[in-house]
Parts: sequence; C-alpha cells; structure tokens
Amino acid sequence: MRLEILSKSQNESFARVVVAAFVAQLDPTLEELADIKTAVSEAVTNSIIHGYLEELGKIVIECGIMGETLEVTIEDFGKGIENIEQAREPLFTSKPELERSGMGFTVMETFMDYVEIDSQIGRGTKIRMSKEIKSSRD
Amino acid sequence: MRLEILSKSQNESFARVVVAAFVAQLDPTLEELADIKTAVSEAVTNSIIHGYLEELGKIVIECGIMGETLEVTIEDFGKGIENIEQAREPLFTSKPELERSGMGFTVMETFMDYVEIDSQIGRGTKIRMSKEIKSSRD
Amino acid sequence: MGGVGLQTSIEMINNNLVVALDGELDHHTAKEVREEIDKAINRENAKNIVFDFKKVRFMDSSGIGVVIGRFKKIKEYGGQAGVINLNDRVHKIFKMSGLLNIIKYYETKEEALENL
Amino acid sequence: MGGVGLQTSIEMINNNLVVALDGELDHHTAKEVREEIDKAINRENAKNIVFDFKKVRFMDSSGIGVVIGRFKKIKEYGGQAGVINLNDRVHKIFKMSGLLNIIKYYETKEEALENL
Ligand SMILES: Nc1ncnc2c1ncn2[C@@H]1O[C@H](COP(=O)(O)OP(=O)(O)O)[C@@H](O)[C@H]1O
Ligand SMILES: Nc1ncnc2c1ncn2[C@@H]1O[C@H](COP(=O)(O)OP(=O)(O)O)[C@@H](O)[C@H]1O
Repeated sequence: MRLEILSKSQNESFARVVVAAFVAQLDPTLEELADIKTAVSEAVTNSIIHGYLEELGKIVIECGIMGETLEVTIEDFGKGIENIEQAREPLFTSKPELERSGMGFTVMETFMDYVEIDSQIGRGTKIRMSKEIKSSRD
Repeated sequence: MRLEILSKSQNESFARVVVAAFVAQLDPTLEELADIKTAVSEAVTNSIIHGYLEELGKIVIECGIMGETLEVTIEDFGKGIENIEQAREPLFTSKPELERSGMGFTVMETFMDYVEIDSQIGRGTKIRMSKEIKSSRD
Repeated sequence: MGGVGLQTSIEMINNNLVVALDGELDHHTAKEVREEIDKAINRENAKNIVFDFKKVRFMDSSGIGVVIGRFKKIKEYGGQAGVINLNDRVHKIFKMSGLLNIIKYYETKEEALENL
Repeated sequence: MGGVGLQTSIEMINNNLVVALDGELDHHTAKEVREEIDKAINRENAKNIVFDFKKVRFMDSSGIGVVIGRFKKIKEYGGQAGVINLNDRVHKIFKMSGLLNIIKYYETKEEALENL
C-alpha cells in the first residue's frame, strides 16, 4: 500500500487511521495498534513541522507485510536532518518555540521494533519502521 | 490524497475505510458515508474482477475536496471496457459465471451525484465520481 | 482486511435453511459465504432458504449475486428463497436490481418460515 | 480529520483551572487546545492547572509539549500543574519524557485539588 498525502496537520489523524486499517489484516491487539498509530503520528508530524516547516509538501506512506511483521515507511521531500545522531537523542528538538518536546524519535523507538532514519539535507527524510504483530501468531 | 493498492479482494474493504476516513473532514451523515463506501466498493471490485481478471495489478484511488464536494477517482491499468454504453446498462455483466449481477455501475450512479467512465481497451479504466456532502453546509 | 469480514450462522428449521449474515458483504466475503451455504444446502438437503440480513452492516452489489445464485440452486429442486430483516440500504440495492420481484421479502423469520 | 478532534471542557475550582480533554491529542489538535487553555488562564486568573486525561483516546508526544508549556506559564506566577486519570499509554509517554518528575500525577481530581 502506498499513500500520498499533503503535509496538512489534519492528515496526522488520517494517516493513523489508514495505517491502522492496513495492519488490521494481521489482527493486532489494541495495544499493538496504538503503538503503531503513535509511531506513525510522530513521523508524519515531523515531516509537517520539521520537513516542510508547516508549508505544503508531499508525504508518502508505504506499508507492507512480511510474514507477521508490519513494515511502514514515511517519507518527505523537505529540509532533511542535519545531525541524525543528535535528532535521535531524547529531548533534543530544533523547535522548542513550537513546544516540541524532542521525544518523537524516542516514542517511535519505544513503540516499534526497528526505526531507521535516512535523510539528506535539502532532499528529505525517510523513516523506515517495523513491528512484529506477535498476536497474529496465535 | 492518492492511494495505491494491489488488486486483492481484501483491499475492497480497506479502500472503503480509507475513503470514508478522508471524507470525514466534510462531516458527512452516516447515509452519505454509506453511499460513498458502496460506490467505492463497486469500482474497486470491478478493477479486481474485470480489469485484472483476478490477477495482481495496481489500483489507484485519488480523493479530493472541492468546496463541499468529494471527488474520487478509481483507476486500473487492466483490460479496459469494450462497450461503455453497454457496461452502464443495469443487469449487463460480462461475468455471470462469477455471479456478478451487472448492477455495479447502476449502484455507483444511484449513490453518487456524478459518474464518468474513461476506458481504453488494453490500457485500463478510470472512474471519476463526485458527491456533494449536503450535511456539511449546515 | 481482517477483523471485519463476514460471519455466517446457519440453522435448519424443518425443510428450510436459515442463513444469518453478520458483517460486511462484498465480493471478498461473498466468495467464502457462497461456498459455505452451498455445502450446507447439499449436506442438509435443504428445500427452501431464508437469508437474514439483520446484522449486515455493509453490502454492495455482490450481495445480489449471492442471493440469486443460491435461489437458482434451490429452485432446481422446487425450493423457494426469502430474505428478512433488510435495512434501508440493503433493501434499496435489492429493489434496484429487481431481486425483490423474484425473491420474497418477509418482515420476520416466523413469517418467512410459515409462507415459504 | 473532522469527526475526531479534541474537545476541551474547562472549569474553575477555587484557584485551579481544571481542563478535561476528550478525544485525540496530536500536533493538529494541540494548536487549538493550547490557545483555548491560555485564554482561560488569563481570563480566570488561574493559579494552578489540572489536566484530566480520562477521555484522551490517543496521544502522541505533542501532548508533552501542551502540558509542559502550560506548566511554564503558570509557574511564572508561582502556580503548579497536575495531571489526573492517565491511562497506561499516556502514562508511558509522560514517564518517558521525564514530565512526571516536574508535574505531579494524582489519582483523582479531589486529590489534585487538595494537594496543589
Ligand atoms: N522529517 C524531518 N525533517 C527534518 N528534520 C526532522 C525531521 N524529523 C525530525 N527532525 C529533526 O529531529 C529533531 C528531533 O525529532 P523528534 O525526536 O521527533 O522531536 P520533536 O519533533 O519533538 O522536535 C527535530 O527537532 C528536528 O530537528
Ligand atoms: N474496471 C473495469 N475493467 C474492465 N471492464 C469493466 C470494468 N468495470 C466494469 N467493466 C465491465 O462493465 C460491466 C458492467 O459492470 P457493472 O455494472 O459493475 O456490473 P458487474 O460488475 O456486476 O459485472 C462488467 O461486467 C465488465 O464487463
């Protein structure tokens, strides 16, 4: 599944609903579903705020299933991340004036099994995440 | 919003859920929502059965909002429709052996304000539909 | 996708197979439900069939094919088909297709079983 | 998208502004809720603030910023902030961020109002 949306803040909840509907085929628990929705919300929000600085741009969300694992990538073609290591640090944010907490990547890493950040200045950012839906093994 | 899915029958319900979540921003009534979901289901099913003859192919769904009107297009790159006029006739189906009723286009036309069929043999079919969400004017 | 789908519960009352559908009836779920009903018709040697749509939360035109297909099967041996508990949407789609001209619509299961 | 969103109901109890959130708290809804609360703080001349998360069905890290931002505002005039009715998920996200080290978590509204 591939979804293209505009970087409007209303699309944060839309993106969550779409990914949740997609992963439904693996019969996740409510907890697993909430983990995935939260991680997707963080990545989409980052593209809107940091990638496109709240201007209009395109965000691409791709979802696939490998066995019992959901793979989801969220990509923007915006500003890019200067220092990925720093960005991953809990509490680091470049937008304290927007009341960002710097916890976005920490939340993604806590709720997903795997989070990879791929970013180039001026070209954009791609977040690849995956999570095994353990409940679907039963 | 642009969604690409594979022509698997499980994606019929996924497509409905995604379009319903998209149109939520116009605050439709349950009736309007059901109208839209039914029309989308017909068009996606047609791409799966008739466009791709139940083989794997790509289906593209695009949604946009113009004022209070939902515009949705559903496109496949499959077989195409030989005779569009005939296809639109109630009860005409080329797949009676699959228990198709020939009512797909009639359902789309009944539940949406506008349905346009654009198709070329061997290249595919694109259905454009729109519906004004009257409830959103209040 | 998973989690949604369609559940079927089937019971035999006298000669009549009563099929209660629960969930979303589209092309995807129609495939499974069709096989399940056809097996039950053969196994139970059912004469008539009643479809209960009370719990059908979504239906597109695939539902027409499911009902008419079973009706044709049962008619070969002189049976009849009925539908009950149609909500407004299902009713509209069946009416549109002319299905309600060949298959009877009853208000209740009791009425259907008495009159088939 | 529409239909979801976040509703806020705000009441003043003594010096305390009690803000009950209902719905989904993300970056989109945070913008509106933040303005609404800040207006109420000014209008009511509130000293302390209590956030009731009972009806928050979804929250991402944007929620941290909303709470800490209001806490900073209220602290300037010697006020305190508390949170109540955190479900497991909200609790986990707040804990992760260290928020619960600077803002007190109470079990009930009464307890919060007594101890602030
Ligand atoms: N899509 C992106 N494009 C550009 N910069 C980003 C993107 N995502 C994250 N960043 C950078 O990484 C930092 C940390 O991100 P995160 O942990 O999500 O915290 P927050 O969003 O609260 O700032 C951001 O402040 C920003 O500088
Ligand atoms: N996407 C498509 N690709 C190719 N042929 C199509 C497509 N959609 C519809 N058709 C043709 O139009 C006919 C009528 O379609 P429809 O009214 O939906 O009825 P049904 O799907 O029950 O056959 C189909 O039987 C098929 O021959």
